[in-house]
Amino acid sequence: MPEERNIQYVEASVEALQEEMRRDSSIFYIGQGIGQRGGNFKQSKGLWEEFGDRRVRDMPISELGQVGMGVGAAMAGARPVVDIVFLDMIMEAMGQIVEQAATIHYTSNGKFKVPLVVRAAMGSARCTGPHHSRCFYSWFAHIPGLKVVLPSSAADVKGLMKTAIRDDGPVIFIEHKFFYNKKGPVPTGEYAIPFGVANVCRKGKDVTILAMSLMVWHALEAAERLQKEGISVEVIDPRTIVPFDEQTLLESVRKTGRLLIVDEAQQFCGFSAEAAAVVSSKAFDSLDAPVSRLGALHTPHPFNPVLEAAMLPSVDGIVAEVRRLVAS
Amino acid sequence: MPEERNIQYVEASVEALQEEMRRDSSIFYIGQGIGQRGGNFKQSKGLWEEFGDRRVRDMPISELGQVGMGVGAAMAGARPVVDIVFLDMIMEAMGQIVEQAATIHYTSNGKFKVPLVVRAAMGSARCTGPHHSRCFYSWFAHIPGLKVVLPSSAADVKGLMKTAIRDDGPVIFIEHKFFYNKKGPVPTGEYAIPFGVANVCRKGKDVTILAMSLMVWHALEAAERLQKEGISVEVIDPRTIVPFDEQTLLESVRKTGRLLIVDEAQQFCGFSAEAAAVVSSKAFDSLDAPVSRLGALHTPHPFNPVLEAAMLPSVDGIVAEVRRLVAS
Amino acid sequence: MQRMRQFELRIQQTYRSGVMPGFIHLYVGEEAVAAGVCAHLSREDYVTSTHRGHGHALAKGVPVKEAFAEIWGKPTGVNGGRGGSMHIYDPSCGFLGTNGIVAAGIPIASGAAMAASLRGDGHVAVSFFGDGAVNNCAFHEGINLAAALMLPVVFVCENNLYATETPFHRVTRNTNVASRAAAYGIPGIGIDGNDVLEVHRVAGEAIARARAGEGPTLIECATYRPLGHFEGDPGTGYRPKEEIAEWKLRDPIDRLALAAMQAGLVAEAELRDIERQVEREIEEAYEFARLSPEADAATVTDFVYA
Amino acid sequence: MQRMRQFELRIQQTYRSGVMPGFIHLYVGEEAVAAGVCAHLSREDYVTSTHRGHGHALAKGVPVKEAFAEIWGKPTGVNGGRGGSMHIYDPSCGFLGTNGIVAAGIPIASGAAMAASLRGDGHVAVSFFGDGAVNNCAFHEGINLAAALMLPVVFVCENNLYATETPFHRVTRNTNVASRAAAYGIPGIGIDGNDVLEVHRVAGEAIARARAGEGPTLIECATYRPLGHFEGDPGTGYRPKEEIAEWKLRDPIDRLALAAMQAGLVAEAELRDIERQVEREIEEAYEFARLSPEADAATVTDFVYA
Ligand SMILES: Cc1ncc(C[n+]2csc(CCOP(=O)(O)OP(=O)(O)O)c2C)c(N)n1
Ligand SMILES: Cc1ncc(C[n+]2csc(CCOP(=O)(O)OP(=O)(O)O)c2C)c(N)n1
Ligand SMILES: [Mg+2]
Ligand SMILES: [Mg+2]
Repeated sequence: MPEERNIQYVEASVEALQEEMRRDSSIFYIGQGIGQRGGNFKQSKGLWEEFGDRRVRDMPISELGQVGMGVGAAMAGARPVVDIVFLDMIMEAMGQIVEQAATIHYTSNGKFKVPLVVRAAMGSARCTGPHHSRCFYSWFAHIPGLKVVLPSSAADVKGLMKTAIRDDGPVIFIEHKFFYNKKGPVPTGEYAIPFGVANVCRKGKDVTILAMSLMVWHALEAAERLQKEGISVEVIDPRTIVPFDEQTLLESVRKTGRLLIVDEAQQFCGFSAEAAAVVSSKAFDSLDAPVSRLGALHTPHPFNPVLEAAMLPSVDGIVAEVRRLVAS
Repeated sequence: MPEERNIQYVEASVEALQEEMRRDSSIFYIGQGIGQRGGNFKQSKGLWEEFGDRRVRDMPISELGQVGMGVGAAMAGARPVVDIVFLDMIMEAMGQIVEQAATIHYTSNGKFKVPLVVRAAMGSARCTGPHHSRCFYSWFAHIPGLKVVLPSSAADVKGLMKTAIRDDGPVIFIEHKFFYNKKGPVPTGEYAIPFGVANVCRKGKDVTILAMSLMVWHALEAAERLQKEGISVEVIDPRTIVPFDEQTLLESVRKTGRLLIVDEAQQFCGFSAEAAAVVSSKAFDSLDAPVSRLGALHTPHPFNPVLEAAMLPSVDGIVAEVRRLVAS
Repeated sequence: MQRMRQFELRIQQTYRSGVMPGFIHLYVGEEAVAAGVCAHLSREDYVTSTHRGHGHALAKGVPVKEAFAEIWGKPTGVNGGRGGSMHIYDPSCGFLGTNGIVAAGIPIASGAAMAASLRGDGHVAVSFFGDGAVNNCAFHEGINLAAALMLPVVFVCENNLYATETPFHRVTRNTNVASRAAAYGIPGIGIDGNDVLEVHRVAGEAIARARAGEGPTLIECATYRPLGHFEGDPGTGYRPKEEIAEWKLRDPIDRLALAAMQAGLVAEAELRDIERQVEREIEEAYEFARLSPEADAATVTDFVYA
Repeated sequence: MQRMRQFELRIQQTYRSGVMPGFIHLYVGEEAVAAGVCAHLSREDYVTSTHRGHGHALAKGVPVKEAFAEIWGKPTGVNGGRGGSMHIYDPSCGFLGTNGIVAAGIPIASGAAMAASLRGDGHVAVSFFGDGAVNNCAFHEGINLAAALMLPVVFVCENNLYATETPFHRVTRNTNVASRAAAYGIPGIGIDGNDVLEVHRVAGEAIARARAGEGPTLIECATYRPLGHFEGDPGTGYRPKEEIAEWKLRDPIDRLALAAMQAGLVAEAELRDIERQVEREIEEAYEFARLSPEADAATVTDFVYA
């Protein structure tokens, strides 16, 4: 085992940026409040002090412009990291992300590369409400050309951020704002985590749970509780949904025969549908029960805490759904 | 049978707009080139002449502004129709569509309604290339609060457009640019087609094909060819994917035991995944073979016609896939 | 202004006690803008607002109790507590919403003005937004559209010099917002946003022009946010102490009170009376919100589709 | 200019013969802008372009043969025929693409300029766009950002009075594009875009300023599109015949030729020589494209992820 420290998720992300920026002077970082302020979530703390205004630059409230600049800079040989802070605001920049960043490598016949990282935080955290909580990562996954990263631990955020920055194509890097100040073990030395390799967070034999980001934690907590009832749950975190590690998931389901997908996003036309479709088709003969999905209710995020809790997948909800699945 | 005429798909759409605008003076229509020009695809022909500049107004290239105006006007008691012309350009307006149009009814606790129709044409037509061909309707379906219409015939476009305009919420109305000048029978009298009612376009017993928009035509052509081989295909067009008529599809699959979903969009995290997930789960015991999906390849739209043809689902491809499905 | 001020100080107090969910942005110190502008508007006129919108909501007529309860996330709130601070909507007074998305209200106001102009009913729309909105897409497209169509709308920029912690001059080379009106061929006027009388006069002219069909105006109100960006931000790390202190001296309520007393229009006792009256009103609103029941989880799926 | 002109007339002819897929927008009549600006650029400088971008591509150095083949969708095209007219990219000459999305190239140019400025290599970016882009989001944010960061970029508006069939004055109250530079605190200059010498002079100054670290400039070139918006649009339904006729008299190539001859700098025969030389070059490009093999369907999934 390599040496580890217990640090915050957000600190791990800053380490990744710092180490990469030291290594490669073509990397720069732009976003609202990521300069002197050190980031709304402290997600750039200390970077401005070290790298200065030229490489760590506060932006006006111009998400489209920021991403557009990222595309141009990437085409011109730099490696920009563009911070959107709240994922919701990326809506303003969808055209630049989809039509330009995602497409230019293909359309130019491989002549241009667009090594751009777009970073943002998603998810609900203490009633962030309808405009600051959305989790629409499936949108990016639907678009050819974008890689989509959903780290769920401090160690993963560091290792995956490094891979994102070194990737030669556009990467949508989505953290969960609820995590940022949570702590977790992070290796001391240099490491990067490859894309497309799922993490089997917990081994089990009765049911497989596929979960992303914050939902991994919920799933692990539910698995712990279910263990006491004698139900053995395997928890898989895909870490990146593009590329998607189908194999690890299929192997698990072939073993357990049952799959629950837990997704903080709405189910309809989302990643939970894709994973369910893939497993239902490719593990057709191994399934002992229909694949089950637990997503957010199909509503916007209500502000009221009671409604918000009712809208989102919960540990209780996961436990109940696994029980039902095992009984069926 | 009501009386019918054979008119163009695009003429049918104009009739719907014209009749509704005559009926209700709160309807207005804005978009680029939909005024005096009569629309890039003739999709507003004659409306400017009849209703004048105040109700049919050319816009600058400001998709975000157009949709934002639509939201405000709808909140203030009008019934705007906003034409984006090429669906691709709606990317510029995603924030207004998702955060405002789709969300305000919910967040205001039902106090505001946003009766807004956003109209656009999707799909490939003779090498329209990467920026003028996309079919990302699944994005809208993923977002709570938006209804999503994909008419596939001249009669449907008229009847569904009327329903869209009369709907009290935001509706994303997506035509296919390849159709616009195709002709089809359209009833003479007044009629509207309700949302959420699938159309069983062809009855069959061996395999069900679910297809949307242009793919309905491909599916029907394939079905015709397969009939000659003795394979009986049922073709279902959902017409609206939100609301989605699950029931009609499930009944069909319970009968045929086999389902192929044909989708002009990419499969990953799209509507084809949702439909496959729903059927795999709810018709678990009726399926004789895994649900099969045939979508666009996971690439941007290449301009070159050979590559473009290779990227999109074709009649040949459907025929081959149905054969495989029936044999399995 | 007293109502806005006391309302927000009570909200602040309640929030600090830890019972309120979410995050809130206070308008304290900028009240002269909302007060001076909204004085010209009827219930049928429209307003779009921002993340810092409590003041706009009250000035436009959202009932105090229901606003308090909304910010607290209570089911008795004007939107059942589903919206909270950044999502306050009230059709009964033409209030088209506070907004979590910077600048998003600008084209929405143009649209409301378009609806009014189509009906020809003489109503206008006003859009409030911060300096942070000025470099955003929606500012550009929303204003240009309103100008091109000569819509009855007034754009009111509350330039408080910062967007979160970012000074305006760091993110643009033209910090004169009023001058940007020229880009759209409409009048632009820069005024002292902490002088309610000046705001009232200039907004009155712009709104009258709009009602008369003479098109939009852009008004830049120079103002300041003496508190932090949101409750929890001390607001001091990125601004010189002197700057904050200086602006506190220009408090719009104190200034109006002083001017009115000096002009002999009002006695100090009368002002105290008003204050106390408002105090009671706010206290009632607080109690109303506090005593409201919790939301019913079963309603969570209501109103997704109209 | 001759190269651009003859190239496009040959493209037009080929397109009309029905063998070319897609749709194309011709730059005929506006060549002075690309020629005058790009004369100042090295292969290491950057250009972003538009849907009407053949001229920009050639002027920036995309090889004629590969450009012709690309527009024809041939695998020998500069992008293997995957892009076509609106998606021509060439890193070997800093050509960041024609673009199917109006105004999208503007912030991309700012970004390229940022990369250059970070390296401190003295290179600049130029963004070409139409009057139709001016009222769009990306114009506003892209230019403001470049100005705020003082980036080495020049924004060149080709104001040909129409966006598709919509006259510029119908969609804005300020048709003076150069004047909009003031909104961003940068210089704005309006010039005759059909006078290549004027374009050359003014662009030279702006590019020199950019290289010297003095920030961006906005240049508005008054020009005209004598042909239709796209091949197939006669271009006459929405414009007065006199307007078209008048602008044809101001053809940039004829004007330069006449001026050069009058100044005694060139003889008519020499001009004919150039024309014929270009004709041969274009004919070769045509033949090159025509004789290219068809694309291989198996390559369709190449280059999705880098
Ligand atoms: C489109 C968008 N981008 C970013 C944010 C995050 N954000 C919320 S408030 C704010 C600053 C707004 O500044 P300004 O408009 O000047 O208003 P002020 O807070 O000063 O009143 C930012 C960046 C947002 N809400 N919307
Ligand atoms: C964002 C966006 N909206 C709409 C279109 C459709 N469109 C293509 S070209 C064009 C007109 C462009 O006019 P202008 O910028 O003046 O360039 P010109 O054609 O006159 O050279 C429009 C509306 C588009 N390509 N992109
Ligand atoms: Mg501000
Ligand atoms: Mg033009």
